[in-house]
Amino acid sequence: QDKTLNMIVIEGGDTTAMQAVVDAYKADHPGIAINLQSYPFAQFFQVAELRLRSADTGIDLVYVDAPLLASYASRGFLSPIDPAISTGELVPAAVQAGQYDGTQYALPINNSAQVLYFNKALFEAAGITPPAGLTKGETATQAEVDTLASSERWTWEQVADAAQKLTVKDNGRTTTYGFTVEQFGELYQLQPFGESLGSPVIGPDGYTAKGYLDSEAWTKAATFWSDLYNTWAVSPKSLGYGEAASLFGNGQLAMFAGGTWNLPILSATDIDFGVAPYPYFEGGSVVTPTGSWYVGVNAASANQAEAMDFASYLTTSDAGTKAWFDSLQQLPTYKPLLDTISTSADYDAFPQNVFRLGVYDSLNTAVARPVTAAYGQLQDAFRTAFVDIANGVPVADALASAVQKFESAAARVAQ
Amino acid sequence: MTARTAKPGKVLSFGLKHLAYLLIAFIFVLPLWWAIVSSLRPNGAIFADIFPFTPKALLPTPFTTEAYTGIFERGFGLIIANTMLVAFVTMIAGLIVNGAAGFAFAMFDFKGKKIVLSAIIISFMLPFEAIALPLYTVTQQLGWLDNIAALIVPSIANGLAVFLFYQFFSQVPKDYAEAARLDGVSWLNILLRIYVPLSLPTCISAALLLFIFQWEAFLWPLLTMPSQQFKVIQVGMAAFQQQYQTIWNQLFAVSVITALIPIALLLPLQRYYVQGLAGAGIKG
Amino acid sequence: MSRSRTPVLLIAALLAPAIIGLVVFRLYPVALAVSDSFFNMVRGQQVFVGLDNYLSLLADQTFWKSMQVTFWFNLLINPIQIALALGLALLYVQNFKGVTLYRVLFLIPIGVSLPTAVIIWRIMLTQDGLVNGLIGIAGVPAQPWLTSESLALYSIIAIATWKGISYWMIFIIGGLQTISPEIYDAARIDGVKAWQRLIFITIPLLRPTLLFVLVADVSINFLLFAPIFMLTQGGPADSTNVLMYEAYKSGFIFGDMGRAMAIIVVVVAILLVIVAAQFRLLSGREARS
Amino acid sequence: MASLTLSDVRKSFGDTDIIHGVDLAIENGEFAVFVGPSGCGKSTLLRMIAGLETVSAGTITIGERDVTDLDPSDRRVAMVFQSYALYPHMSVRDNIGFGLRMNGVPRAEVDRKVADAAAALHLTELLDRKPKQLSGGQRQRVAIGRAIVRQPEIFLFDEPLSNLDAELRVQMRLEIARLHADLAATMIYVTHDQVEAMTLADKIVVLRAGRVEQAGTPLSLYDDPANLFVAGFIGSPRMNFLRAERGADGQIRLPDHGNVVVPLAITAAAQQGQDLLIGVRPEHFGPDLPVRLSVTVDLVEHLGGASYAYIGSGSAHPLTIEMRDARTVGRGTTLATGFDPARAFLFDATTGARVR
Amino acid sequence: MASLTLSDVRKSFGDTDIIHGVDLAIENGEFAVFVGPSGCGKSTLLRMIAGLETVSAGTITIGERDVTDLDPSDRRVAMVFQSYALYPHMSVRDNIGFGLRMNGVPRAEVDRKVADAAAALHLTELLDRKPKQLSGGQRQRVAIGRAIVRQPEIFLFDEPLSNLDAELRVQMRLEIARLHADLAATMIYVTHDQVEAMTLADKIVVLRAGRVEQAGTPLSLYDDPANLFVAGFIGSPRMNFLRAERGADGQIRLPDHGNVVVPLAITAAAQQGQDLLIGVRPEHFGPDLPVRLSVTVDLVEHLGGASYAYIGSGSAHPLTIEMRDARTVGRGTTLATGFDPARAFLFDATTGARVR
Ligand SMILES: Nc1ncnc2c1ncn2[C@@H]1O[C@H](COP(=O)(O)OP(=O)(O)OP(=O)(O)O)[C@@H](O)[C@H]1O
Ligand SMILES: Nc1ncnc2c1ncn2[C@@H]1O[C@H](COP(=O)(O)OP(=O)(O)OP(=O)(O)O)[C@@H](O)[C@H]1O
Ligand SMILES: [Mg+2]
Ligand SMILES: [Mg+2]
Repeated sequence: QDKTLNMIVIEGGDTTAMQAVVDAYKADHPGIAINLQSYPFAQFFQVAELRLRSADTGIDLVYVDAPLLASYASRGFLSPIDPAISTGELVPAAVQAGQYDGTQYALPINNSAQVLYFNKALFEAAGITPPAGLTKGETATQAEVDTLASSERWTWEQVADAAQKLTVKDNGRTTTYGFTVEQFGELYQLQPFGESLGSPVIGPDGYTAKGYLDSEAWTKAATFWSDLYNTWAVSPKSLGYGEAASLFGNGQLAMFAGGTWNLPILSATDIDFGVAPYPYFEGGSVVTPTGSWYVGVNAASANQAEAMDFASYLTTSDAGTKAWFDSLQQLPTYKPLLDTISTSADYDAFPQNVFRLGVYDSLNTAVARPVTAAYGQLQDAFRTAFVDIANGVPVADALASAVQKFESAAARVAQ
Repeated sequence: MTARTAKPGKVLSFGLKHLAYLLIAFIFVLPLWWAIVSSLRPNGAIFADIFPFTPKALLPTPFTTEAYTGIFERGFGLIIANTMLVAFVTMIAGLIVNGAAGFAFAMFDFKGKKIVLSAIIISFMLPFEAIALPLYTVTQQLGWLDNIAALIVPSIANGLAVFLFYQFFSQVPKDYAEAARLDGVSWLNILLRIYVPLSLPTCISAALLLFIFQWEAFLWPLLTMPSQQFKVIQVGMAAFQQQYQTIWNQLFAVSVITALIPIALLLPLQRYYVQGLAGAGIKG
Repeated sequence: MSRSRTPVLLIAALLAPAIIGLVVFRLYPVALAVSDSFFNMVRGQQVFVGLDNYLSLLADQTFWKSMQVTFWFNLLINPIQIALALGLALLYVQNFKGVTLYRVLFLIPIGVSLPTAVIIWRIMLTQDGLVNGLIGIAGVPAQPWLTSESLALYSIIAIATWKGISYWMIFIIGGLQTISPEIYDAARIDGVKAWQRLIFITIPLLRPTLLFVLVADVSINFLLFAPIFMLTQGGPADSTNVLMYEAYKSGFIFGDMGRAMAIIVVVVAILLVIVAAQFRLLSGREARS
Repeated sequence: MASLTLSDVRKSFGDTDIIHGVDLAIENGEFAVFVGPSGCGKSTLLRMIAGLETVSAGTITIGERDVTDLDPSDRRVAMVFQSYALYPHMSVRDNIGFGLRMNGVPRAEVDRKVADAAAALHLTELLDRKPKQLSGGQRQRVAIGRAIVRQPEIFLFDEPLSNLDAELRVQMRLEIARLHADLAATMIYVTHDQVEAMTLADKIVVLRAGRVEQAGTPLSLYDDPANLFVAGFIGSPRMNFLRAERGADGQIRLPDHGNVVVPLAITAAAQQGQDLLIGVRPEHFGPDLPVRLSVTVDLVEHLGGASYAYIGSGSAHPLTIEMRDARTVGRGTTLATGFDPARAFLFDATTGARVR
Repeated sequence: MASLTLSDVRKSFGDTDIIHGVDLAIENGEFAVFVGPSGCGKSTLLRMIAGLETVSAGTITIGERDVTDLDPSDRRVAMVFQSYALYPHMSVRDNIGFGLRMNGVPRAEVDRKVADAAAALHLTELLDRKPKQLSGGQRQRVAIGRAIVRQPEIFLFDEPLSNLDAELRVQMRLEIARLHADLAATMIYVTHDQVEAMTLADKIVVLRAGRVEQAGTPLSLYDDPANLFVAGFIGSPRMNFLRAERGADGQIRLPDHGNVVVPLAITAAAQQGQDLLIGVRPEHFGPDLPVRLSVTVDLVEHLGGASYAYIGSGSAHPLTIEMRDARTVGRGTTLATGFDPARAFLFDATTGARVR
């Protein structure tokens, strides 16, 4: 019998890619129609929250951001994933991030990787050597990329040093910024700062921040962050989403740490840029951001089996993952596909070879975001603290306040 | 206050007056001007002259109308038409429903009037976010999801508009209604043919209130139109701010169009604001 | 008309659509929402907790800090908006050559939607943005409009005011029409100066209109948080964290509807007290000859 | 056209009684004028007849129909408001035809009736104007036109001319008189204006504090007022009242005027020491009349033909004396004048009752 | 108190000339009354004197000061508006004292002046009321009080009594006269009311279409109008105009009245066939007067003392005749009446000029 499944997804490229998967799926499953309900990124979470909370049967499949999984699962919004679905071919860290309380609630669709973009011309103009990285016109095998990532990775100290030299001021106004991060103050982007220095953001129980977020490691990381804005003044304050890439594309920004998703946009500009691995702190360990989108099944859905089947197709089948990857060009979690990236000659050239950097990081240095039902609270407290720090609030105050806020809010979830 | 014709000595104050008006107008216009300029630039060049600011930021260089062609290729024409439909239907239905209620409150004394009126006034002091979820459930139960009824019907009754009509209908001299009563005119016609024409500025204000409410509606259409077949402007605009990048010039192009439409609709009505009718039929 | 023989059916018919609409789409949902404030979500289960959510607010530092911000914000923004809207309305109704153009320009912010206005102003207010560029021409150093604890709230007030006053102006113009010009003539002959005419004549006579604008504006501003959400997310250092945003965060970001609704109930209760006071002060002894 | 009967009609606003039982019969085709001091309930009574106010007690009958509880629109009455209450946004044509159109009268017929009414009221030229483009008198005529077209059984006028200037008032007064003659309709008219009351009325109804003091033809009220109140109220300038005493000899004297004797024949029982007032109208003073007075003029107003001398202004019993061709009289003139006792009225100063 | 001089004062609104060069001198302490048909520019002229309208050309001098371009507040004039323009939200006390307080007069002094003015105008009891709690006459007095306290050099009144009923109008007229006598202030008063103009004015200024037609004392205008317009305008009821012809014999005859001869001595050159009008005031008709007419009465109004007979209503030259004690006259009565040629005026029917 004919069935229609509804899936909420994010508007834009993700919807296009999902549509490609849906089209492929439909060819094999004529009885099932899948209807995508897309929402703008900025409102997706709010709408999803409202609709899931109202036990809306109009949603079968849910596009889930990794860190929200625990929150959704803990409130019973998602059905446990059918154990019959094999996750053996997926990157284990990604599979794990789909679990809450030992149960699998969602399957990873793709992964993310962060890199350091740099403007070669600006480095040249400033007379400094850019970091080792992948650049236009050069090719790189997976082995070469592995070497680059394991031994030629810049430290944040090097970044700061270069950024100061790259920053150009005219009449007290900055005309060229040395460095910025793409996601200003976001946990996803900055988590490696503290973790590189040895401390996770919160404790393993998911509700304790004291001793973690205000640890020495995080204090040092936050001080570095503060210096970027307040001491060295190499970074622009309060950039919105996408504005770092715009600045970089205008040649007004020498370096920024951002996702691989910026490649198509930046390749379309005439900036001559290179891509280096995500930096780490000197003396610390190499840690990179990871984690992206998952698919889950709405617990209120009347079409559990069909929804599970599509989720499985999307994440664990050759055809499904390929359709997704071909359309969106995001780092996969499906190992056969990762192998293709590593080995296929299609990925030798820049900027395709940047994915190989992602492959290395996702297998070696990636640290998933903390799993906690209070992730929203954590993210908010964290962002508030780091934005405040950038705006000049003393590091210790900001961190202490973040700890207090997170713990009191998390306590309400933990009770 | 009477208009005074300019005398030589008054040229200075005349100039000062224009200067003051210009300054205020400048503050009002600047953001929109900047949006217009930005909408006429290629997406990549939006921030070119802004960080740091140079006067060139206020000129559309390099110039392109690609944003405008772009938004219409994306089907923004339809989205604007959708929004107009929703806004106009809400406006007209809202004028009728709220006008009738305001009229009843202004015209009659009845038991419980104060309480009902207070409840209505209170109803607009409720944050929409607080009721979004239960309201969504109500809409769902009515089976209105993905139906434009969900966009329109809940927004028709508006406590603010009732209050507005009540305030102004109360100021219309009672004599008109009494004269019409003696003439055997029905209450409906008294409302439509006497009170409404006499309170035109108020009706326009109320229409504007209802129109703008829908014109700016965002969260609600987003929730109740899950299949996104029928999009309204604010929802369509949000799509320009994507996960990984923002299409600035198109965003501004749409902003400019959405800003100019209500103003264009309001312009011909401006004259009702500077010529009052009140009391013109009374006394010698 | 004071008639005991009130046409009950007619009144019912006139009121029914509005009342049904408001009950079904406002009051009933709000009752449901308020009931949320007596529950908490624990391990996926709604648990009745009575007044716990309210009681825990009492000891909640964030809540009290946010309450302060809310009051300060409203204490500033409402008088400012109404004063400026009134001023603008007075400019609007002046009659001189060329005023029509200005009148059109005064209407512009009405059309610019709030999200758009916020986006534009955020970009204009950045450290190296247009506003700092302009004041730089005047020799004023660049200001961290939205990123400093001392300025952020005022910048938000400025943006909301820019967006709001044209709208309120429209209502005030309607009220100005009802004042007889002869009263101004009388005052001019009496030697009453322009500002005195404004304070002692225009404002008292605008009372019914001002009541409407004040009640509507205060309600809207008390519940306003969209620009804060889009611009500062309550920061820096909670300096813009109004109660509605705190509630929004609790409810939509943290999924803690119990706390969110408890806060909103408190906000609406405060708002009702304020509005009731305004009614008491401004209506009743309505003066009109 | 129909008669109107009020039987013990009462009205209270909340606890305040405004109309205390009015009984009144107005004949078919009669022109009744309500006069009385401000706040005495004239408008309230009129509005009760129109149905704009409810009746607290009593009945109102129009022709044979008891209309006490009828809706205004069903009473077949028309009212002209003091404020005119013309619809400011409608042209004169629409103002006049509005009621008809709203009652479903066909367009063509409305047009015809409006044209007729406009012709009768000399409004034809003005049909396309808005009220604010009209002068006061023209507005007044439009208000009347609006009443006429409906061919009501009773016309109600609430001080229709009070906002007009003197010249126009005279004109409009004549037009209303002509209208009454032409339509032969029952009309009830509220006014403060003596001249209007005297010239228009078939019957004047004098009200005081919600009660009828006297009702009758204008000249009967002028010539034979029932009491001090009516005497003072009817006639303009108002009647002069001179303090009078009845001496031990039964003679009536004016203590303020040298105790001059007023030879009046009174049938009422003598009460010595009773405070009396003698009423004499300003126009009934003249030289060479039996009761002679000598007064000093405070102020004179010369209107050209007539002149008014004011005497004892500010005192409890001032006098106003009308004179013809008396240009020479001025402030300070000592005037020898007098009145005819046959034209004087005697009142009890305490109760206000006429003493005959 | 000061004199006022207007020299060739003109006013245009846009392209429309409203006042076409008015020259006028009003003496210190004089009471000047502006009369004229509606729209002739009376209010405009008054407002120009007050400074509420700008002057397009010419100069206005108060005392020795040229005030043409001065702000209203600096002219030391006070104005009473037809609508009173009381501040509706202020008590009587505040209404009267507002101007003083706004000009920095100390509280105590304001209170004293307000109390004085209130006492003079019998407003003391009402000081705490709001305007809408006052009757028309009381509002009027408050408006006057507001003018008085400022001790202006010139008082301006724009139809101050036109919203009052007849009785009150008489009262207030007397109060204004008294006020003028007490203050000896220069006053300019606009009215439509004949009686007000005649009784209050030291000087009446008759305006027509923005020009002064004649200015002079009330009785000089009444007795000796310069032209047809002034003759028709001054006096109430208005003067009757009878069609007249000068025959070949130089005699003036009334063709509408059996060619009766009117023996008038005219010095003006004889123009045969010239269309003439003879003006006779209603109050100057009477039996037994030299020129005898026999007319049929259309309508009579009996006011008690006086009666007015209307003759030939609707014709080009209707007559109004005032009668005393003429109760017997009614519609259709044939009236033998007449007038004294010494009291008649002769006008050129075409130009309106007086023919002497
Ligand atoms: N709606 C009302 N509520 C309470 N009292 C009222 C109302 N209408 C009129 N009155 C009172 O009833 C009395 C009579 O009022 P009404 O208007 O009939 O007087 P009036 O004779 O027409 O006076 P005027 O000559 O001033 O028009 C007044 O004392 C008035 O205050
Ligand atoms: N502000 C104005 N703009 C244009 N025309 C005006 C203005 N004010 C007055 N007028 C015109 O000037 C003429 C004289 O007006 P004004 O008010 O002085 O007449 P008035 O003699 O006072 O008449 P009324 O007796 O009716 O009060 C009228 O024709 C009027 O239409
Ligand atoms: Mg009345
Ligand atoms: Mg005038």
